[in-house]
Amino acid sequence: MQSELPLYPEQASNFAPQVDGLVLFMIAVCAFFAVVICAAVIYFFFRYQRKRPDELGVPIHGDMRLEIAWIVLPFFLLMAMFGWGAAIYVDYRHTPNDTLDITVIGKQWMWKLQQPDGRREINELHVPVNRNVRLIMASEDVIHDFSVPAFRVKMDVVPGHYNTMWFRPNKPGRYHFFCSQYCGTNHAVMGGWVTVMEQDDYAKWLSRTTGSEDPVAVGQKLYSDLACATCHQPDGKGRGPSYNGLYGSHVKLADGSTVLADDSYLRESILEPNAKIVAGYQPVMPSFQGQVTEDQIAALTAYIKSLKDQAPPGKPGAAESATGKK
Amino acid sequence: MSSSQQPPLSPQPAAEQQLPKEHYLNATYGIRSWLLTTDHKRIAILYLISVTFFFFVGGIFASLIRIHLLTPSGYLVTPETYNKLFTMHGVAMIFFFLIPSIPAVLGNFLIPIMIGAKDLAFPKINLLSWYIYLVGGALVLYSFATGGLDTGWTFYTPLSSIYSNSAVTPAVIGIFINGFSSILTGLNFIITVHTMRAPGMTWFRLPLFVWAHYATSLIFILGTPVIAITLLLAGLERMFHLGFFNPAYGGDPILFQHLFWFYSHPAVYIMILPAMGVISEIIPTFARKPIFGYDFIAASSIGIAVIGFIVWAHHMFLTGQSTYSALAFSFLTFLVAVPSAVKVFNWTSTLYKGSISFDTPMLYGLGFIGLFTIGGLTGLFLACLGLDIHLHDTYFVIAHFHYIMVGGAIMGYLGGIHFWWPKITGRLYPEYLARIAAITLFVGFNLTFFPQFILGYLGMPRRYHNYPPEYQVLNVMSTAGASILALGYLLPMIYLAWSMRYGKVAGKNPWPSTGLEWTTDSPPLTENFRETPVVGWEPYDFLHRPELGLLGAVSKKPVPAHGDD
Amino acid sequence: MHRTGELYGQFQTLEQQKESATLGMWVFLITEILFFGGLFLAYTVNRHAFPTAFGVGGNMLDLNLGFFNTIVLIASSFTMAMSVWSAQTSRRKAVPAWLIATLLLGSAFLGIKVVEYKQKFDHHLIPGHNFDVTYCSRNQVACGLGDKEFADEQKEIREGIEAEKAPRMSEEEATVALNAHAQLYFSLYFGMTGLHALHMVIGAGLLLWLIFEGFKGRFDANYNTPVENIGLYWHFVDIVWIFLFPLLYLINRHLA
Amino acid sequence: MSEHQEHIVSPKIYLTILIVLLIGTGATVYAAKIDLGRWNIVLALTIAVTKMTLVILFFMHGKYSARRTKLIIASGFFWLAIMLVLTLADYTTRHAEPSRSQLAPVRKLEPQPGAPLSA
Repeated sequence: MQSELPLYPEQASNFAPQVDGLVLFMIAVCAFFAVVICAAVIYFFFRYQRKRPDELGVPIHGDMRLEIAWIVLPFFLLMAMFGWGAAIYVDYRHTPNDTLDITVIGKQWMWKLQQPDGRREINELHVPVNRNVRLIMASEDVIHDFSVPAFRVKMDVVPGHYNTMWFRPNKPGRYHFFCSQYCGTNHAVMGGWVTVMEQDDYAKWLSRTTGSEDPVAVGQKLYSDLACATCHQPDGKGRGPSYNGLYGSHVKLADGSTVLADDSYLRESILEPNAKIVAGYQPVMPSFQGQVTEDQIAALTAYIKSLKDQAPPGKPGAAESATGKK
Repeated sequence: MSSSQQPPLSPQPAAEQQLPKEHYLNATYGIRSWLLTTDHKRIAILYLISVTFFFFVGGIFASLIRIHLLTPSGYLVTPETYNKLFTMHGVAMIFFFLIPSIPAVLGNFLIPIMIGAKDLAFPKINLLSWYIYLVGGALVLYSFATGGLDTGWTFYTPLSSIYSNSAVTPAVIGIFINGFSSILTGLNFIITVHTMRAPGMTWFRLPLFVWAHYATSLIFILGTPVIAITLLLAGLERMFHLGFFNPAYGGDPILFQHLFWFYSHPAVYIMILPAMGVISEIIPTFARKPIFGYDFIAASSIGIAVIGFIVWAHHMFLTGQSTYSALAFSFLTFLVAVPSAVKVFNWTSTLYKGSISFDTPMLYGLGFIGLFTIGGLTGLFLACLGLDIHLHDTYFVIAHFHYIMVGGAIMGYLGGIHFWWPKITGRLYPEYLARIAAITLFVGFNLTFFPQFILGYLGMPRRYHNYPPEYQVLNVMSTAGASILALGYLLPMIYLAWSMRYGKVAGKNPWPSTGLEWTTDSPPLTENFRETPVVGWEPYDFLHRPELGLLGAVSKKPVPAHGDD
Repeated sequence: MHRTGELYGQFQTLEQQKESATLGMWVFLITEILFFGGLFLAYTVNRHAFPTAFGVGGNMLDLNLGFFNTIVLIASSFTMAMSVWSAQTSRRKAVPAWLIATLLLGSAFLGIKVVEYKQKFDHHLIPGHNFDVTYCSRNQVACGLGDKEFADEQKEIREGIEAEKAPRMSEEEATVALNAHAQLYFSLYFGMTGLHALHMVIGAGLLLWLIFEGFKGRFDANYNTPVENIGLYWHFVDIVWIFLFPLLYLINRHLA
Repeated sequence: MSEHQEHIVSPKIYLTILIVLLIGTGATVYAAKIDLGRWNIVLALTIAVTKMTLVILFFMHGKYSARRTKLIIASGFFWLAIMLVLTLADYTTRHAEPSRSQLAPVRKLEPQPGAPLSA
């Protein structure tokens, strides 16, 4: 466990010790210079206090040897820093051959991640410990950035480019990942957790099925785990309609027709979100086909059902003007 | 500190001194005489008022940001509003306060006087550039008021050109227009320094303040047009669906960043170089000895301006630029540290065997050295490829550039304002209050921004309206520091305003200092000098200036003026 | 307005004043170099990425009009230079005459530019929702093409689509790609020529003022700084076009 | 400062330059119609640079300007070169990436493992 006021993040990948080592070197060099300069300033300040108002300083114009010394010496130190940093950077950029490839797609404001076997996650990444992992990243809209401080890795995700990065997690646990490149309104919530698992656990997780629990509770958890909450906010102000009072109501669609919000409508909306667009909203929801099991759809439906007595928010038109104004 | 027997060590207005009968402030009266003035000193005052306005606009945004970040889930505003706050903070502070601050206020006021000219080469263009600044500023304020701006001050496409719903267009046009204000100011300074120097004012007798501004002007004229065209292209994408960087057409958002940083990295030097110039004036004055290594400080200003142009892509190590290019830019970035280090070493050495006083400008000057040293050294962490991957876009970056821009540029600006306040207004500010303010600022600043280095290393990304709870302690410290800092900024506003009317009359040369600006009246005449001065002394030479009344000064045969160029 | 050759207060001598003004103009032109430089950089990067689409786009411009415009602009540079010469040699009457010639040539350039823009509009080549690079290969009459031109156009587009085709790309996708990339070309075309034209318009305004002053006989051997400096500006605008012409019109003519 | 004495260029020179520029324009169009492969662009730019140089030297009196003015002109081009060269250095050394032209306009950004992510 880390202390109340940690000074560096956990070291959980092959890069972390390298980066921390270089940082210690840099801190040592820089602190040396900072201390020398500040000490000199303070010492001179008190040592050469003005004694009388018309006193004159000793006119010294300069010293070529000193000038050369403080040009050349820092230059070599700087080159040492550059060389060390460059060496680590080349490691970052030189991906090994035996990587586990994860596909990462950033979009405003969620991450879609896909395991090599096709299993998909949203804002969650599960990786096995001590395996080289490569992220192949693309963006659907603006520039994002995938960053895991505990691994000391970070890379921009640029539309029109595939950027890649790799790392080898070496400590099981759960670590934050963030979007580090400012990407609009919900930039700060566009993050999640990397779970580093023992290799056996990872294999088990890949073939996992959901356990039996109260479907409403499971659904509620999915609602937040799958980041439904990002858009389908209860107050209807998000980019998708609210679930409150949805079940059993008649929903007005963008093409002017109306549909009864029953189980099959909900199922279709999860798997093929663009088939029926609610009036006042944009077709922006990604499909969850293949990401949720039938059990999970049932759980989500159960959760939405449980909200049917909640008061629905105001007109969707209001929500549109909050998000869709030009 | 001073013993009771001796006269005070601080500036002592000669008894019964009066303001000169006629000076630039009372030469003419009425609002027209100000708004249509071509006097560089009055234009400097106009700039002083307008940049102060923008400083407080940006400052209010900053305070709201810090209050909001008191708790992990955000304390004050919605995410949308928070994004607008930090964007508008950046835009107001960078484009409308920091970039014009020292050049347009102090540079405008002092450069002609320092080189013995009656005015800048193009006084009307000088006035025009203030009006351009106002138009640009008005458009940006309009954008703030009608929907705000939420793209970040960096305006990265395609967020700014396609996805943002805020008032990007007027802001981009405002900054585009404001660019011409910078260009014209830089042009004016360059031509003035080339053609308007008084007899005897050779290049190597120029005050280092002028050298620094010459270097700054190079960046103004060579860099600003590029940001102008870049933002224009982003604006055209937004307004007319043209595509230059639009990925939907196959365009490359990284190209925008190349163009943007080609200006915006040198722009950092626009902010810091003039402050370095101010410090190079303050330190010899209050150490009462020639500056150590004049040639090296002058050359390092030009060196910073030139090398500063070839380091820009260090803002883009993580965008997917080529590894080779990243290596080259990292190397060049380390090089630019050399001239900066040269300056710091020379200033420190100037203190050696000086006769050092505690006066407010000197406190700012010494504070500057400390803060700039920390800011500069932490810049090395970011220049270092291996570390930048972890530190990029975290609070470490925020802390680093605030140490440079607030700890460096604003400390230099305030130091300069205090140093030349007697020249600008003819009156002294209340010394003890000013020292308290300087120390408050120093303490508040460090408390605000030092914790952010640690936050950054822990991985807290910038531009986050909420954050994981483990970052809270440091954020609270930072906010506490910011409240002290805010107090420190209000204080000078109050006593400087007070002193304009009630301050003691300063006289020509209260410190005393050696520059040409101190040989004329305080405040100066509209045409600066009664007759064109002839410069017969070396810069920062106290020893051979007996007229300054210092103990042991000797006169020396004036060196004949030879007018090389 | 200051009177002819008056010494402004901030200067010591007339030479210093003239020198400052000329130097100032040159420094301003430096900023213009970098201003257009940003555009040229954007052009280079995108052309490097999409040579096919840029070739196709370039061939859709009207070479004859572009060629003619280049000649017009070069000629206007010559007349401008002559007006400077007339001022320097105190031929007071000749100054406005040469200036008027310059203005007329400049206006001719802008007029032709308008014709070209109109043509691009008719051909659906304005970037945006209606942009369709294949429009003229499908609409012979609307584009006013002769049979041979129409066949060339179709061949051009066909070859372009073929060249855009990456592995596993369908015909349709390649067309979409060509259409997208051609929009980059036309965005740059309008951005670059538009900003150039804007500079021409500003230059024309300055010329008008010069002509007005020239008729008063203001400019002679003693006082000709405005003519000279606006001349410098005009020549600069000419230089920009000297680069725009081959870069925009002549990318791929050998394939046509 | 007397070295800055105004130099008057004779109309004959102007006329010569005009003719050379017109010939250059013709040449550039002519050259463009011949297939020279990658040398087309090189030739076109060489002609353009030559024309520009003539305009600067004679029409703009660059040849007769003070050294300081020449330095200013040169520095402008030098900075332009910095911008172009260093930026293009990035673009020309990105070997490892798939070419942008394969990706961009087709909005299916997902690489292939498994089925596509969004419907």
